Order: sequence, then C-alpha cells, then structure tokens
Amino acid sequence: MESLSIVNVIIVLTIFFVSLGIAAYETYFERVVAAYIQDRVGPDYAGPYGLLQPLADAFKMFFKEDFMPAKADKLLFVMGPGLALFTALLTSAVIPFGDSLIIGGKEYLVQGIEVNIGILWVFGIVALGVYGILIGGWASNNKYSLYGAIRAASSNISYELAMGMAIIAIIMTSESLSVRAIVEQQHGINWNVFYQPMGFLIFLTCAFAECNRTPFDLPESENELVAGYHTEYSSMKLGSYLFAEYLNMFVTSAVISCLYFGGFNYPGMDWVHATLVGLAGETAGHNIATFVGLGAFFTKIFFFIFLFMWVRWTVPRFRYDQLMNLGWKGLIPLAVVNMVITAAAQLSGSPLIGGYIGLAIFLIVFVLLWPLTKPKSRML
Amino acid sequence: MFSLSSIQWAFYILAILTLFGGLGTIMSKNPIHSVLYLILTFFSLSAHYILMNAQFLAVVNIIVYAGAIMVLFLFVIMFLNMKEQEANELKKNSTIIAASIVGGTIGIILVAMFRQVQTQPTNPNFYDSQIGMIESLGKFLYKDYILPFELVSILFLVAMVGAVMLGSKAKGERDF
Amino acid sequence: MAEEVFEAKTTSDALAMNRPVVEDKGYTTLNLGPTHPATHGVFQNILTMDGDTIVHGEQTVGYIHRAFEKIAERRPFYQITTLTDRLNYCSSPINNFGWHMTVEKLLQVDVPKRAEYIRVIMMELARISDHVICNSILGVDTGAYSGFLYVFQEREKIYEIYEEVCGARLTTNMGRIGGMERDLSPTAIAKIKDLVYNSLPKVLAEFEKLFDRNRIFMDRTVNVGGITPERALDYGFTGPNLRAAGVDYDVRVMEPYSSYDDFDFNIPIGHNGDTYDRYLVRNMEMWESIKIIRQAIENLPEGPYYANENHYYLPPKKEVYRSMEALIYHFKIVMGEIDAPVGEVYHAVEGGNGEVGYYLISDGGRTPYRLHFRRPCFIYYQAYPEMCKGLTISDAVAIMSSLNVIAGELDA
Amino acid sequence: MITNQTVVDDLVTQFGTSVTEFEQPYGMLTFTTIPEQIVEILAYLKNHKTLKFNFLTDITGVHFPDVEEKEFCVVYHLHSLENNVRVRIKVYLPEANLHIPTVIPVFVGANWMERETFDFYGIIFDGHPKMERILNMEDMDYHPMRKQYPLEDATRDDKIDALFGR
Amino acid sequence: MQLTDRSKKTDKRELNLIERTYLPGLATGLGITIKHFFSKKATIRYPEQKRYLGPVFRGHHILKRDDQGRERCTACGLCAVACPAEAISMVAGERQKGEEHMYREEKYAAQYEVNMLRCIFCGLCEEACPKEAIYLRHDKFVPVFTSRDQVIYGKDQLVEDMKDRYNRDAWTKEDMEQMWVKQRIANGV
Amino acid sequence: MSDIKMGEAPDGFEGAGFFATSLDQVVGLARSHSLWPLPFATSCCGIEFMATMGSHYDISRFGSERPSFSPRQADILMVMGTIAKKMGPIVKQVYQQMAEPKWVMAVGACASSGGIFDSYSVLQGIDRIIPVDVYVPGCPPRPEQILDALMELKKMARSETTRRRNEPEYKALLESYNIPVLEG
Repeated sequence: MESLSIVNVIIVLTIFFVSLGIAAYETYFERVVAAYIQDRVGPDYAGPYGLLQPLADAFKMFFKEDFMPAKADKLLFVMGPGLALFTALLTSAVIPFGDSLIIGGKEYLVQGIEVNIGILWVFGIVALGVYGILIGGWASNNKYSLYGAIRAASSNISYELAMGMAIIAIIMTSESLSVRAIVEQQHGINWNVFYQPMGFLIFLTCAFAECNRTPFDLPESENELVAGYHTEYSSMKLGSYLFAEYLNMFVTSAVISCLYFGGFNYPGMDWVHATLVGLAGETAGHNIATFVGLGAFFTKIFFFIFLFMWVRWTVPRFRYDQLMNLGWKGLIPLAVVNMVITAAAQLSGSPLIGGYIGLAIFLIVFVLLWPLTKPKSRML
Repeated sequence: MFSLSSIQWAFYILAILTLFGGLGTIMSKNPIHSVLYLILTFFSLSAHYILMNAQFLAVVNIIVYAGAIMVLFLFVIMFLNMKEQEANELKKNSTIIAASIVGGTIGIILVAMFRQVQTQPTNPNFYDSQIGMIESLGKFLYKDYILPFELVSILFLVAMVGAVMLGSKAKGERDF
Repeated sequence: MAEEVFEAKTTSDALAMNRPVVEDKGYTTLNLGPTHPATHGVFQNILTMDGDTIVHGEQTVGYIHRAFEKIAERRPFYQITTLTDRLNYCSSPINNFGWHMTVEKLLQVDVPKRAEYIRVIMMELARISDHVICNSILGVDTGAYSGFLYVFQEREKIYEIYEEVCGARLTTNMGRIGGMERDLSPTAIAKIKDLVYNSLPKVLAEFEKLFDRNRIFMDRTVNVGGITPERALDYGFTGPNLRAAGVDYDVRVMEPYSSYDDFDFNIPIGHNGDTYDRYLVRNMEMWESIKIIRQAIENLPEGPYYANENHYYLPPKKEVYRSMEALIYHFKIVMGEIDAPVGEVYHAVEGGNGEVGYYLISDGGRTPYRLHFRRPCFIYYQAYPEMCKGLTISDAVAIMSSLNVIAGELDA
Repeated sequence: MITNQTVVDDLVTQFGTSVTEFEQPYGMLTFTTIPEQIVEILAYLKNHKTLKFNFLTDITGVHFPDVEEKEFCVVYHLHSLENNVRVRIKVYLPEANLHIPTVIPVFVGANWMERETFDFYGIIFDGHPKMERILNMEDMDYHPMRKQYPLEDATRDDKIDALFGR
Repeated sequence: MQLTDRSKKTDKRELNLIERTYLPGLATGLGITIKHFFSKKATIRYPEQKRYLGPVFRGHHILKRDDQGRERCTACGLCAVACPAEAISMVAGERQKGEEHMYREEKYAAQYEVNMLRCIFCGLCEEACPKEAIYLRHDKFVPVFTSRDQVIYGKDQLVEDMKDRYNRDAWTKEDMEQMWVKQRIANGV
Repeated sequence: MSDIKMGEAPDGFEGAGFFATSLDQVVGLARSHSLWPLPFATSCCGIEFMATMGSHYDISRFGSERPSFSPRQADILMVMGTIAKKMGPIVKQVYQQMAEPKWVMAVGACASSGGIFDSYSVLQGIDRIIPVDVYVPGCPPRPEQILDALMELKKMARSETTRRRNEPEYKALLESYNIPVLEG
C-alpha cells in the first residue's frame, strides 16, 4: 500500500475543516438570506454584520444544560446526533474539489480519497444518514419525535430510489462510477445538465428531500410536530443535528455540482490553464489553474446552497401522503423514463440531440395521453 | 504472533466486531437494539469485503441492507412498539431448545465443511487486482451470466408486483 | 373521555351528537396543544390517531378565560370598550364600534354620517388586518413563512393609521359612544389613501400570486376540512367560514349598520367550505374591503364626528373649564352616571370571524346588568373535530389556522 | 314578507298558552316559554316551511336573584336567514330546579353554548352529552357569573380600595 | 343558500397540466422572493433608529405642570374612576398657605401612584382629566422592569420636570383640529 | 477527588479563577447574542410579538429569530398574554422543561400582573408561579419595548456566570417557587 504523504493528510484535513466551517457559516447565510428575502436585515449585533453569530450559537449550545428525558433510551439518545453528524461528514471524502496540485514534482488530487465507486459511496452514506434521525427520534420517547423520525425514514427511502435511478442515467453517459471521472468528462461547459435536464430536476428534488429541506421538511415541520425528531434535544446534541443538516446541504450541493454542473470545470478553462501556464510556468500555472477551478466549484456549491435556502423561504411544505405520491408515482416513473431516454440517446450516437428528441417525444406522448390518465375531478 | 500486518489487524478487529454485532443481535432484549447490532454486523461485513478488494460488493451491501432493508425493519419495529412481555415470549424454553438444535446442526455442518475445504495461498504473481472491481464484475454478469441475471431480474419483478398486490387495499378504502 | 349518556333517537342524531369513537383498535393519542405552535398557544386538542389519520378529536378550551362578561357587569359603559379591544385582538376596532353601536341602540342616539363613515373605514381596515393575519398564518402553518412577513408590513401600515387616529396599535380603544373620539387627521386620510390605492393592492396581489395557484399549497388545502352549508349553519358558523361553505350571509348586507348600505360591495362565497375556499374568501373579502374604504374615503361627508348628545359624549375640554354645565356632564359621564334606559338589546356586527353579537340587558344602572358576547370563534370551533376527522395532523393544523380561531374571542 | 306578527300568530296557534309575554324591545320579537316546550318550539321554528328559523345565534343565561321562582333565565336567539328576522326566546327557571332539556338534537352548535351557560350559571341541560365546565377549571366549586359571587381575584394586593371607596 | 344578490363565487379552477408540474407555482414564488431579496429593507434598527409614534400615541404617563411650574392636578379622582384597570390611586391634600407656587388648585394630589404593570394605556385617564393634568406622552415608553417593586410610579417619576418639559403639538383634540385647519390653510388647500 | 493540594493562587487570579472568569465572559457574550425565545403567546401580545418578528422590527438582528417551540431548546420563556388559572400549571411545566440557563420575560400587563383582568379566572401575574426576570409594561407593549426587554435580558445573560444554577441565590429562588432544583 502506498504510504500516505503529508500533502494528502493536509488536503484531507483541509477538506474536513472547510466542510465544518462552511456548515457553520451556512447557518449564518440561512439567517441572512431569510432576512433579505423577507425584507429584513438579519443578524447584525454579534460582531460586524453579525458574522460571529454562528460562534455565539455554538458557544451557547455547548454551555447549555444537557437534558436527558427520563424515559429515553440513554445510549441511542446520545448516539442519534453523533450518527447524524458522522454520516454527514463522511460523504465529503470522495468529492473531487479540484483538479490536482503539483508539489515537489508529484501530482496530488484535491480530493479526500479517489475510489472507483465514489458515486456509490455517496449514495450509500446518504442512505445511512437517516439512521441518526430515526434513532434519535425513537430514543426520545416522544410521540412528536417518533412521528418526525418515521416521516424522515419513509421519505428518505422513497426518494433514494428516484435519486438512484437519476444517478444511473448519469453513470450510463459517463461509463464510470468514479466522481472524478464523471467530473472530468464534463470538461469545459460540456455539462451533464444539458444532456439530462429532466434527470437534473429529479435529482434536485430528491436532494431536497434527502436533506429534509422545505418543501420536504416534514420530519421537523415546526407547526405540525413542534420540532420533529429533535424535539427533546437540547444543547450540543441539538447543535449536532442542526449542523448535520447544514453539512448535508453543503455536501449535496457539491454532489449536484459534480454530477450535473461539471464540478471544477468551467467554460474557457483550457484557455485559462494555458495562459496561466504561460505566465507563471508549468507547475505554478497548473496549481493556480486548479485554484481557479476550485473557485468555480465553490461558486456552484454556494449557488446551490442559496437555492436550497431560496426555495425554503418560498414554498409551503407537502403533506406526508403527497410527499409519498410525488416520490413513488411521480419521480420514480420519471426517473425510469429518463433512464430509457438516456440509454436510447446514448445508443443513437448523438447523446445531446437524441436526448432532447427523446424528451420531446416523451412530453408529446404524455400530453396526448394526459386526458386518458386524468383521475376523477377532485375539485369542484 | 505479534507481527501481524496491518491487514491482519484490520481483519481480526473486524472479525471481533462482526461476532460482537451478531451476538448482540440475538441477545439484546430490545428489538431496536437488535436491529442496530445487525447493522453493525453488516458494516463490518462490508469492511471485510473491502479487505478482499470487493469494493462494489461492500458498497452495495451497505446501500441495500444497511441503507434500505434495515431502515424498513427499524421503521416497522418502531411502529409495533413491542412491549416487554412480548419480547419475553421469545425466551420460552421451547424457543431455546429449538435454537440450540438449529445452532448445533449448523455448527456440525460448518465443522464438516472446514475439514473438507482446501486453502490455497494467493500467488502474488498471478493475482489480478481488478478481480473484485466493478468493471470485471459487470463483464462477468453481462457476458457470461446474462441469462441467469435476467431471470433473476424477472423473478424480482414478479416478487415486486406480488408485494404491491398484497399490500394494496381493497377499493374504497383510503389509500394511506 | 367522558362517555355520553344521551340516547340518540336517530342516526342523524348520533351524527349530530358528535359521538366519540368508543371501540379501541390500538389507537394512539396525540396531544396537540396547548403549547403546540399551531394552536397559537391556547387550546388543546386531544387527537385519537390511527397511524397518521385522525379518528377523533377532543377539544379543551378556556385556557385564557378572562371573565369578560363578569367584568363587564362591574364597569360603566364607556370602560367596556377596553374589554372589547381584547376580544378579537386582531380586529379590535370592529369590536369597539360594535359595542358602541349596541349602546347607541339602547340609548337611541343617532350618529352623524361622518362618524359612521369613519367607523366603516376603520372597521374595514380592521377586517383587512384580521384576514391578513389569518391567511398569512395559514401560509406559515403550511410552511411558507415569507408571505406572512410581506403582508405583515401592510399590517404595520394599518397600525400606523390606528396610531394616527387613536394612539395605539392593537388594543385601539377607538371611538366613543356617540361617535368617534377624534376626527381623522389629514395625515391619517393621506395614509389611508396611500394604503388602499398604492401599497396594499400591490402586496395583496403579490401574496395571492405566491399562494393561489401554487400546486403544493392547493394540494394542502383543497378538499381539506370541507363542510356542507347545512352542517355549517347547524354548527352556527358565521363570517368567512360560513361564506366559504356557500351561504352568503353577511351582517353588513342583511342588517346594514353604520351606513353599510351606502357602499357597493360583493359577498364572496366559496364552493364546498374547504380550507382553500376559506382562504380565497378571505382574500376576496380583503379586496372588497379595499373597495369599501375607497368609496368611504372618497365620499367622506363633512360635518361633526360625534352626536350632539351631551349626556353621553364628553364635552370639549375648553368647555369644561368655562361652563358649569359642561363640567357637571363631564363628571357624570366619567363617573358613569348616565341614565341608561331599562331594556335589552341585541346588536350584531360582522367581525373578522363572523357575527359578533352583543346582548345587553340594562337595568338603568351605571353598568350593564348582563352583557353577553356572541363570539363567533367559540361557536364554530366546536365543529373542528368533525372537520378534521379522517385527515392527518398536517391537515388538522391547516384547518385550525384557516378557521382563524382567536383565543381571546374563543375563551372570553 | 314575514313580520313579527306572523311569527306570533303562528306560534300562538301552534303552542297556545305555553308561549307568553310577547314583546318587541328594539324591534326584536321576544317571548317566554316553559322548559318542557323549548325543544319543540325550536324544532318547529327551524323546520317551519316559511319561517325557517334555521340559525341558532346564541344561547346564554341571565341571573335575576331578586325575582322569586324566576331566578335564572336561559335566552335563545334565533335567526331566520332567509326572512332576515330574529327572535329571542326566554325560558325562566327557578333556582330550586335548574333543569332544561338540551337543544343539541335541533342545533348541533348549541353544544358549547349550553356548556358555557352551565359553567357560568349552573343551569343543567338534560341530555347533554358532556355537561362539564368548559371555560373554567374543572375543580371550581361555584358558578362564577351568579350575582352573589365576587369578580375580583382575592389574591390581588396592589390596589388600595380604601382610597376611592371601590 | 342564496340570501342576497351580491354574492360572488370564488375562483377555484382546477390546476391545468402545466400547473400540475409544480413548476409554474414554484417559478412565480421564487421570482417574488428574489425580487424581495434585492428590494429595500423595511427594518427600523430600533435602538439606533426610533420611529415616530404618531401625534397621540399613548405612552409614559406625565403629570403636567403649568407654565409657572405649578402642578395642575387637583386630585378630583376622575382618572382613578375612569381607569378600567384600577391602576391609579391617589391621596388628596389641602394646599397650605405658601404653597401657591407649587399647586395650581386648592386641592392637590399628595400622593399619586400609577401601577405601570396594571396600566393598559387606554388613555381614558387623559380624557377624564378636567384639569389637563395627566397626559400619556407620545414620545416615550415606560421602561421595562426587572423587579416587581419598581413598578408603582409615584409622583417623583410622574410629575413633569420643568427643565425637560414635555411638549406636543396639540393638547386637546379641539386644538388639534384647529391645527389641521391652519395646516390646510398654510398648504393652500 | 485527589489529595493534591492546590498551590497558592497568584494575586488577581482568585475567586472562580482567571480562566473561569474569562470563560464566563465569553460564554455570557455568546449567550447574550443567541437568546432563542419560546413564544408562549396566548393573546394580544402574541400579535405584537409577530410584529417584533416581522420586517419592521426584526428581532433577528439580536440573533433571536429562531423561535423554539420545544422548551428544551429555548433560552427565554416569553409569556405573552393573559395566563388564566387553568393555564398556570402549564406555564410552570413548560418552565421546568426548559434547559438551563433560562430566563423569563413577562410581556404585557396581563402576564406581568393580570392587567385589566382582575377576575376570578386570571392569574395575577406569572411571577406567582415562576420567577420572572423582565417585566414589560404595556397592553400590549410596542415591539420596541419587547426589544428593550430583550436587551435587558442580554445584559443579564452577559453578567451571569456559566454555572448560574449552582448558585445558592438561584436555588433559593427556585425553591421559593416550589420548583425542584436538579443537580447538574
């Protein structure tokens, strides 16, 4: 086995701390975005522009009394938030944040670990994310928590299917399970979203559901279940749950950017690379270009994080059965259709045109068949 | 004895974890704890797969078993809200006797198997590191074993349809 | 759960009795409230749940019972205005003026036209602020928070108008027996005009755009908590909730008070009384209110803003210094020694939630002998378990906020 | 067009002497009846072909401690939405026998109004499915709206009554 | 049930195919919110910026003095009677010789207390006062309390400070109406 | 614990110890900027609280816009509106369920003293059942006054020690209200 070099360790640690930092500051962004959307100004007392707000929250929660409900399952009650945080952190390991750095003549990938099943890893860990909520909600011995936990579990399982099928369509075009390979195929502006717009929409919807964000935030829907699965949690255990949610959001945004928006690719990257190499020399130029790519990647991530928040403060949430209906009767068939279209387009030799023709055919057939499938009018 | 390589260390630790999880599954009183132990077992099994360079199998094991099936299990058990009494019914004498008979039989079979089995050390010269990888797996499945693979998929489809049929309620009932 | 002793004569009677489910199928009991966020703090619903479906609900109310009716028996007429403020605190001017009109009916005082028009303006502003709260809270309870804050800014502007007119934001204590406490200031008129011509229609249109045709919102509300017009009448529904069920009963039209017959406006009615209908009816009523305010503010008559009745309306302060007569009346009115006639009056106004009735029995003393408030919330909230039977918690929450149960009014 | 007189005539022919004391204070028809008749009168008025008093506006109680044998009064307000006529029905009850049949079979909405009246005055509505307190606490031992009970909370201590003879 | 001819049905069309995809509703919603994201913020940064509370806002109580610095209150007790919350209590005192510079009338309030936590700021005391002595300030709130023994305000906190006099545009509603007329004339309407 | 004797602390490092005091300060500062309210809104004042949450007053500037309806997660119990005697035990229960450190704000005349409702059914001020830190006068108070009260609480949070609940005064206070003091 190749021994880990110090550079790799540094990269891994950087990724770890950057994820944590971003997740912490997402809470601040959430507050500011919410405030701005609602014609308010948001936090501005804690430090300049309220920038220390996440720190204040974290400190407060660390020093808040730790409650253990009398009838709670002690071990699981503690395990729940830990598990949620742990699974949320694991995913960022396989995300290729940037191209590569050349240090001392050796090339290092800006990525935790490069495995050839990266996308499956992401998928597997996301599937595990629900345990934290499920266990915590059950262990609290509170009906509202249990309802929240059950809602979380069922929605996660349901939306994983559609998500998986959307990913399969991506795998078909990229012919690899490695996230890095998928990203590298979308060189320049050759992004997957142009090939599979429908797949992107499906994936995005499922991502919202997997992160439990509005309109799919049923597990903690404030006005129905008080605080859902974390009703009984106080202090840093609550903090871990909230933190895990934001971490998930960050990772999910990163995954969306990788799968559909070319990760660290951006239009004109070859030109930038060539110019930088010309200006600063082979090694330095390449490294700077990597950092530019990193910047592009983070721009995309932040856009999606913003999108998450933007949608959250706009739409109402679903009801439990509607959520299930959308997942099982809407997204899964669509994902299958998407898979078929992608496969056909792939075989046709021209994925882009074939994809759009397939989509158009599907839409036409759907609209034509619509009057037949229409259920009995529910409204007056 | 103490000069185990890191792989061996990992193997022994995982083996202990697996056994611990398995025992926990059958010994814990609380069904929820049982399920969680089972998940631990699956995880350590997946880690074993990774040790054997079968990454795909490992991840699929996690996705399918730990990620989906066990969640459903947990889900159902939480709904059932099994009480202490019902859990204790599993501890009746007849259950214990049946369990020991089954366990003993399996033990005998295992012993018989291990007496027969021949272990060969891997020859590093002919070792193909890609053998457990997804690419070769895919080629095997879709070239050599395409017919069984498709048959299995039909079987699954039939099972799925059957499950839906069983699960669906009669007409007129509320749909959830 | 206390089992009933009543023997239902027919099946429809059994339905009418709202019989609780007795057979036990391993249902869970979920306690919604009184500190649950959706109950706005003050009522308890003990829901019997079959999984996620509500089988039966049992309400407990009275968590902020404040003994309004008992207090009213100890206070002179003019002080009761402060009590009515706190009945339906979302639309206190309506309650204020409703009370004043009841007393004026008892005293047979004629209020000048200008005062009536000012009252209409204020009452319609109050109706808007009431409906705004209800509909935006429905948005919040279904998960969309921003719309609430958008329309709340308009509510803030209505508050500013109140402040200009009476000096308080919520518990206005506006108006006096015999007219208004003070005239509309030019600033207030300008602010009202700005509100009804510029800002409010824009924001309201935007609010409707945000929710009306949004499928998520419609799925959450259409066919949720519907009620037939017959059943609604049987339960004593009034106001927007009755109109959503399709009965165009509106006190403003049926028994026009305070010059309401001068104005041209429509009564929005719904189709089947579900949550979406209630939402739409409230929204449309806001548009109608805007229409009424526009008409009233354009045609605001000149003249006095209070009845020239020195027995009931405080004389001007300058008069009190100068003339003995005014001083005596001033003291008499403040001490509550007006000579109210003996009699009983029922007067109804169209409040934010329906018919707010005042049943006043006067024995000629300084205080009412008996004052009973017909509180619409209290009466229609009974129907809540029936409305959410067979639905889920999410629906129950949406129904509750669309019914607009105001605790102050509910518990008296 | 239905006037108060039509209602009076109709009622008198139907119920004879059990409806009395017809008045019209401030234009609203008011009459008195006996507890045994109240359900039938309400049902009759509700199901009447032309009168159609299909809306129960209100039920409330009043306490007249000084009137012998008529200490308590239950007041019903009915409204005929189609004819836009209101009517007030009073039932007097002696303190010794505070029983009156429930009108829930006629109007479901009467449920809570009757409970409230019970809570405030202790008037018992026979046949009511849940004759319990609604607004006050379960363990309250008196009916607070009766005239003899004080309004004030006995524990308030920040008010100096002596100063103004309150 | 049709009772009037003024009814108007609500618009409750069924969703069409495009609307059923969730996308149009979502898009309009997102459009509205993003518009607000970039629009001007409505917030008043309270401790730094203060809002004008209107000409007749009912805030902190004040016992006015007249121009010579004499207390106007004559302890007639009308304010206490008018108070629905029974928050005002007072003890009347006879003015002694030599106190003419302190009290305007022959009687004065030797003790005047308002329980600030009971008070509901309804303004009835101001209206009831025949001497224009008690006012609710339009420019100041009652501060928050941290303990229950601070809440009864005596004369030391209520009587106007001559160095920092309270002023408003119009003292009575009649004055105010005259002021509006003047304004109107000044504006040339 | 152990039998090791503590050395003499240098001057100026006495009392709770230097680190403890500066930790106190930091934690107090953090707490003061992150006071999550539990809006126990029963009546009119609740509507004014909505206005405080609203765009014009924006309580989020002080880091308090996240209402925690679960008592475990809240820092301030904001009792807004009349508390009837029927509601009293519930307020007390909610207070007991809250995690330390916790503060109570009585918003408005009704919650603080019963206000206009001096009647048989209304609790004459919630300080009869739970300790109150800040009283806000007004019926209902303006949002400005609620913000004033919040700032008052911020001051309190800043000056209190991290282990407030272990102080004898605090224990005595809770005991005077018959609230069991949990060791922690």
